[in-house]
Amino acid sequence: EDAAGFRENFLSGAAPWETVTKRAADEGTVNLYYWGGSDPLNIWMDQVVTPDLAKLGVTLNPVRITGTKDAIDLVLAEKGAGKALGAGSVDAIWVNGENFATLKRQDALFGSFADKLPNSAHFEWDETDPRALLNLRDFGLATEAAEVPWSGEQYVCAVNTGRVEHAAAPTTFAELRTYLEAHPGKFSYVKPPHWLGNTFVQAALYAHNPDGSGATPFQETLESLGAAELARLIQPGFEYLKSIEPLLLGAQSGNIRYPEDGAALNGLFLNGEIDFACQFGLYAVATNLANGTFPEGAQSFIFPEGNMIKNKNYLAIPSNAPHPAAALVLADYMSSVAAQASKLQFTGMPAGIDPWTLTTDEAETLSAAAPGYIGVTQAELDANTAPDTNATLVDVIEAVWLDYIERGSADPFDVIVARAVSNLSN
Amino acid sequence: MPPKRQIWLLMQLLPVMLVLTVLFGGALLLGVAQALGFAPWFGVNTFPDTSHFAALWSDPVFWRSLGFTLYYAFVATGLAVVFGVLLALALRESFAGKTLFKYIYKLPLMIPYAVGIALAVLLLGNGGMASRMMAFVGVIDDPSQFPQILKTHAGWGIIAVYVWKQLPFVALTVYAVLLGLGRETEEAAKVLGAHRWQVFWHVTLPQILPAIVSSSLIITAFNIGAFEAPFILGGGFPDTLPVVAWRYFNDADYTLQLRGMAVVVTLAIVSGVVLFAYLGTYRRFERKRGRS
Amino acid sequence: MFLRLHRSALILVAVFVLGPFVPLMIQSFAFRWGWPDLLPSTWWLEQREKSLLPLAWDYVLSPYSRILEATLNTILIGIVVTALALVICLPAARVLARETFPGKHAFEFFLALPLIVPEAAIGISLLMVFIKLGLAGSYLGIIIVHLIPTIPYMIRMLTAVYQGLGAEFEEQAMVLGASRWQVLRLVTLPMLMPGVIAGALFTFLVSSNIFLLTFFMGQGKIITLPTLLFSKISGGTLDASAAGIALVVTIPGVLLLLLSERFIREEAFGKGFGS
Amino acid sequence: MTQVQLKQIAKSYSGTIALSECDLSIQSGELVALLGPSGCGKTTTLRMIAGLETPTSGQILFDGKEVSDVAVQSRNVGLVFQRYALFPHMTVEKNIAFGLKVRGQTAAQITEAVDEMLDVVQLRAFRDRFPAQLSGGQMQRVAIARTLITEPDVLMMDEPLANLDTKLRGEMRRFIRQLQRRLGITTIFVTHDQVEAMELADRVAVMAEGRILQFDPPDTLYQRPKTPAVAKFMGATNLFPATLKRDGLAECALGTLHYDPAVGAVEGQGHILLRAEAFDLHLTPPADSENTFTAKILTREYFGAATRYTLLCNDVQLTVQEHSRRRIEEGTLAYLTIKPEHIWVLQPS
Amino acid sequence: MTQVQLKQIAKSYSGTIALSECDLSIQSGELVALLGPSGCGKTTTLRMIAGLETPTSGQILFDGKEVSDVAVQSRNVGLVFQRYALFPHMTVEKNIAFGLKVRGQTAAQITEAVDEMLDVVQLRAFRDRFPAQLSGGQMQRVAIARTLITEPDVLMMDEPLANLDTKLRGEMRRFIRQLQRRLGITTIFVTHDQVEAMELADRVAVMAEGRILQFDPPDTLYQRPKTPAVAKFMGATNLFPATLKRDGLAECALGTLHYDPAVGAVEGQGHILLRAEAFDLHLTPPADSENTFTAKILTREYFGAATRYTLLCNDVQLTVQEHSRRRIEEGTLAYLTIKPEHIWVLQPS
Ligand SMILES: Nc1ncnc2c1ncn2[C@@H]1O[C@H](COP(=O)(O)OP(=O)(O)OP(=O)(O)O)[C@@H](O)[C@H]1O
Ligand SMILES: Nc1ncnc2c1ncn2[C@@H]1O[C@H](COP(=O)(O)OP(=O)(O)OP(=O)(O)O)[C@@H](O)[C@H]1O
Ligand SMILES: NCCCCNCCCN
Ligand SMILES: [Mg+2]
Ligand SMILES: [Mg+2]
Repeated sequence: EDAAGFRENFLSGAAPWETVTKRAADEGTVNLYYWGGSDPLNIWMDQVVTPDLAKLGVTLNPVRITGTKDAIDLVLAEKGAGKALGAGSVDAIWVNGENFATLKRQDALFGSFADKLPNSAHFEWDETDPRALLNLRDFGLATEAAEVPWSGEQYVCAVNTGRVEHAAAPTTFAELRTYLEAHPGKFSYVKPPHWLGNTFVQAALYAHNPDGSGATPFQETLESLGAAELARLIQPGFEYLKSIEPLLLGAQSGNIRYPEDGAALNGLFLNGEIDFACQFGLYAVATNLANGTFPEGAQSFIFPEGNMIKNKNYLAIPSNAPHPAAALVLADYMSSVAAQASKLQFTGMPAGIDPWTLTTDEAETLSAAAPGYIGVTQAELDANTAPDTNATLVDVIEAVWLDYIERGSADPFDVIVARAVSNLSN
Repeated sequence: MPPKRQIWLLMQLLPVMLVLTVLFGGALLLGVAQALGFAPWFGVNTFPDTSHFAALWSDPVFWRSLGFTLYYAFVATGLAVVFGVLLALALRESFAGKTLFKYIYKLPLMIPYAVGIALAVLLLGNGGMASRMMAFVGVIDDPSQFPQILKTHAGWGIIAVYVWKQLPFVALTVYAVLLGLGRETEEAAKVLGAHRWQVFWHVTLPQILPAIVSSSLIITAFNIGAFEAPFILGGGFPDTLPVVAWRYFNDADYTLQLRGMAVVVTLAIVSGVVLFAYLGTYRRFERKRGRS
Repeated sequence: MFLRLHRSALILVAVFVLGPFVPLMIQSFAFRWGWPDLLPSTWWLEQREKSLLPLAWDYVLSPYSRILEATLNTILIGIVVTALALVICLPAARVLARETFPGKHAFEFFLALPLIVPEAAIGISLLMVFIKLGLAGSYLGIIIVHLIPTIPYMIRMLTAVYQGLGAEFEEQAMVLGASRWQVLRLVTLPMLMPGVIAGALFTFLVSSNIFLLTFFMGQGKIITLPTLLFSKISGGTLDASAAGIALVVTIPGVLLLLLSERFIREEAFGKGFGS
Repeated sequence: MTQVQLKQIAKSYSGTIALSECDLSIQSGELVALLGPSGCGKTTTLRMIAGLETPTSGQILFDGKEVSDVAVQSRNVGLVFQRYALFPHMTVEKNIAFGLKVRGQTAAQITEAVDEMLDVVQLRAFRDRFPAQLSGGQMQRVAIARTLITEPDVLMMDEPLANLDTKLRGEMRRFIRQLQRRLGITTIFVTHDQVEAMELADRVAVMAEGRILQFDPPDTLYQRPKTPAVAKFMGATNLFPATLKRDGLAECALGTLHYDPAVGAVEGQGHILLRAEAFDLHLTPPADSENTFTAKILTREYFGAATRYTLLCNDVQLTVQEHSRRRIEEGTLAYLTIKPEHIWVLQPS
Repeated sequence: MTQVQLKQIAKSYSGTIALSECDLSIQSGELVALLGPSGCGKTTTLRMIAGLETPTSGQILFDGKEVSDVAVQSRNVGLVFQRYALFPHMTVEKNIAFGLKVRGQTAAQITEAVDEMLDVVQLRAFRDRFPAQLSGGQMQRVAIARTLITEPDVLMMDEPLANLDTKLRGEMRRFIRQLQRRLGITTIFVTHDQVEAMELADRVAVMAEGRILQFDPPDTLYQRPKTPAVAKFMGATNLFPATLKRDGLAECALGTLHYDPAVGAVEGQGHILLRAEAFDLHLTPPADSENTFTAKILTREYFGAATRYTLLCNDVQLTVQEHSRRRIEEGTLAYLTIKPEHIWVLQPS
């Protein structure tokens, strides 16, 4: 059976799962491309995923890339070269938002497989249930089951209680500015377009939404929202970001420093160069204390109140995957309770599956694996979550940040936004 | 030359010619073509399209980036040359522990830049060893009070890494030439009544000048094109051109790929122009000196 | 007075070169080492048993660090690149050293050009074509692109070596009755050997130091010591395992240094790059 | 043991003429020197005979057979280079064995031949040394041994002694001379040192600017040069233009001289050659007044064995050399005599 | 025009002794040669006088004044290096001008002096050439001119002629001799060529293994060497151990010889030196039978001006040299005579 026929059969629901596992064993290998910047995750891949998949007859080939876009480039270049399903080199990619959007726009996805996996029952697919949101939409873009959520995440900030009391940590953006006015230079955020930086910016935009409607309008696509409306919505947030720039790390000596990535941020936090570190990582404090990258006094705190962005990470299968069946087996494995629990234990990355779809035992297993919260409670977190921004807006917001904040463009704000929108659309 | 001999000569040159023409020449052509809008692999083919260059060159930030790129390259080269030559001169003397020293000074030459960068991070960062020493002796009590060396546009961190890595190269090259020269001409100058600096200026320096020029040419070229050090240790926006190119290539916006290509091609042109100007000046100087 | 100044200057150079390795070594044994501590507040060994994941040197020496893979890749690529460059450059160096022909200067100039054009320009230009050809992310692809920056070095060293050799030894062997092949095997190659070794070590050094080209062509699939270390420190901070990796990355350089001191006469560099 | 003939051999290097139509016929077993100033084409001649260079025109014959189609490797010639070109990576033994090894001889054969050759050149004790560990004279001997072991038909040496110091040069000259006599190999060597050529060679070819000026035994060349150019190159000092008369009278700046008409009775404008050592110096007027001149001693140069005086005689400077048994001070007035049979006349050209 | 004195000068390089306690006193305006085999310390001596090397012990005096505290630059000496050490990046003119330039002379002064010097060394036409474009003799002359222009008090030359060919060497010798005479500069030159030393120097210091064996005028050294070592180094061939008697009789392997007791009347086991050119060769028995020996001619070597014969006489090999006015074939029986006053005896040591 050729690859195209297999895909046809599987997506139409005609092929039973046994044919998939059988074909996967024949294919033998699965090439998983993922951001290799996290040692715990890499170790988990090698120590847990590889042997587990081997039991299923599939050899995991983990390709650790420094930027997800490398894999997207590869898929698109191969697709452009006429390599179809079965002939490319990427079987699965860890994607979020923008990159998924690119694959979708270029019609480079395998198809709606996620809801047809045996473990798809671990996800809430009911559109009417608001809790299904992160399974159905990735950065606001409909997933159409072309990717499977394999990890959850939440943006959380940590305070170094060795330097600042937990109670003194700001909970709103206004408090943050007040704090910085008293302690100039003791904060910074990761430089957009890194996703950690983008998320901080998004949270600020939600908080300064002139309509007071928080994240809601940011769920719409760029098309439906329009550039002018977007400009109106985000201007106050950007004004705020601009206003704190002179208070950020290094600004006093004329060199404002935005760390390049999470590791850099952690380094600054450990050395007391900054008092707060904001990044994805529900259990980041526990994990980072356990590996020595956070100072001993690190604790999570609620910031920004009501706008702590929560999202999921996904595995996508490209349309020219060389081993489509093996990719499906991998996706199904990643959706299992065992895999999610061990990942949580190794890496502190929250589960991608939805606990309420599980049996009590299974749910128990998951929560037992979690490293635990330090400084915050589950209830506090639940009360302050916000969804991600629509992927089509993220690119614009990124570009606006680069233009307005980094380059310090003097153009009127709506011109900046319009320019960003037009650059992206051609 | 008999034709048989010509063919034999050609056959021996062919492998090198082939590799460099196809790979290197091909890469250059391809780079220019892409910067001019030829990129069918992402569905772009607007060749010939000068808009990418136009957009780049009309942006004042680009020129600042270029300025930083050249600034780091030149300052680092200058320092490496000055200290490298001094080291080479010192190496001619005999001193206790010279054998060991000759191993030590060459170490940076042998290891990747990234190691040098790692060392700079740990030593020179605001949270680094130097800063801690200052805190230890009580000069500062917060990392932010440490004079910023890394992550600034003054670029002392980048320059330090370049110099650390390239000083040995210059020293080794010049020292090797000095070894070949021997001391006789310098002794002759001394006997003729020349004083220390006259000996250096009129006799030693002119003879090591070719080595200085060729080694500084190589390191300047490297510094202009280097990526890791300015990426990790640089002051951020505006970045050096290789970093700018890198950012463009990693942007989700595919049109920026071609802009990145324009950056890279511009970089090659600048590097070529700068180095040819340097070489040309040197040649003219040599010729002038030869004539007068 | 001058002598003492001279001495302290040399000590300064040694400190400048070696000094920074001290914090690197300490960091590699640290668990937590924050400002302003002069020594880690917690050492790796104190936490070793408590951690689920390997820490510091446990990590570096574990398969997860991929350091062995990167080392083997670096060496393998370096050796193949060096061998190829040698084979390609030997005949050309002979011609350049011994013969005059029209356009020789232009040709020599062309050979030096890759020294002037930034790596990024070459790497990025070729990337898409290599992806198309299926060479990206393959050893072959990396080896091919490594030839570009290494050939200029190799050819310069070898030309200098040939120039030093002179034609009379080969002629003498011919007069004594040796065939072309015997001349090459018994006289030319053995006599070139010191220079060939020097050129080879230097080429290997250049290849094993290349970051950008390897990074682009490696596509994350093939890692070498420079790319591995880069990904560890690209954020501008170093944890214990990154420090350990940086130290391990230094080891081949030290070995190369010992080798080169043994096999390369310093004059060889002067011949290759002194003019 | 081969006769070597060059017929109308010419060679030019992309325009510059290195050799123009030379004829040279060397007897089997003869020791011939090519003597001439730098750049006159000596090396080029040897290299063509060896086959390392192809003549632009003309023929080279070994024992009457043309060799232009015979490759270097097959000509069975030996060529010792000026700077020896010993293989620096081989021991003395290996160097000497090289020619036999590439001929595929067995190890036993080679060892035997090498042992013998080491005895010939008296280097038995040095067999395991490398060239860098030898003195100039020893290197020289290795170079010769390495060539001789292949039993070449023609042995050529390019300025074999140029790099040795005076003392060693003398020793090596004697060594080469003896060896060649003993083995009788046709030998051609290049030198620009007239003393060396005369001391060693059976016949000397004096070359200049790509031409062979004269090819004769040393004493003929020295005592009876055909042209003033050869005379000068052979170190002649007292050479004067002269009007020659058939009866043995020559008129030159010095005055009228009697020469032996049997030696060369010609008539016309020629040259007269008075060798410095042919004069006798007297402090008192000699009895026989034929060919006697009074002269004043201008300078005196002491060489150990000989003393050379420069004298002024009838406004002409003369050089006279005699054994250093006495010392005549500068400024002394002396009487010079020369016997007619010691005078050589050069034909009008 | 300076008197140079070395007092108990010694030099060792980290253990190896290059020179051991040498005394040497050179007169103002004298031309002195340091003669000796390779490694005997000649260069070391010059370098110490120049100030390029510091003596391990002893004193160097110029005109009676100690110079150990005077820097190289201020000693006002000239040193011509063996390999010239011309500045390769400067033209002939610039090379010659260098010494004046570093002394801060004006361009006009320099040009004038250089022009003059170019005439002295006859290199006017070559002023704009670089050293690489010159022949050996021309380089040599530039090196000398460059040194002379600074008008050094002491001129030193390290094997100035070693790299030149025979002909050029002769020319350069005469050139140096004339120049030194004309300028009268105290001059010391190094050579390992005995002929060169004798031809050029007023006095020669024969050195061996870091010591000065004898310091005398050339003819004294040649004819009256103090030790067998000096005799051998000066090219003596017929040197025999002999029992000397006070009455002028010497017994050696050759037989009994009469020597002039006035020359050196001693008693005991010494040596007897019979110079090759001191013998007379007769083909018929000579009238006077004092110091006459019969001998057989073994070999004959022809040098042009002279012919050298090796003879066997009472089982002893003798070398005899005479002017090439005749040719005696090998194998001939001949009669040798030597006059008592031509015999030198070396004192028992
Ligand atoms: N390969 C060459 N290319 C061009 N010209 C050459 C070459 N070899 C020799 N010549 C020229 O040919 C002429 C004769 O050269 P050759 O080497 O035979 O001289 P030579 O008599 O051996 O001189 P020397 O005593 O200096 O060795 C010279 O003018 C020389 O410049
Ligand atoms: N820089 C040095 N270090 C160690 N030994 C040296 C040094 N210079 C000279 N010597 C030794 O000192 C001794 C005398 O050397 P010097 O150069 O004076 O000899 P030389 O008479 O000039 O010999 P040559 O005729 O070979 O030039 C030699 O044994 C030499 O090896
Ligand atoms: N651009 C998408 C790359 C995905 C990597 N995300 C890492 C998140 C770690 N919590
Ligand atoms: Mg020659
Ligand atoms: Mg010497």
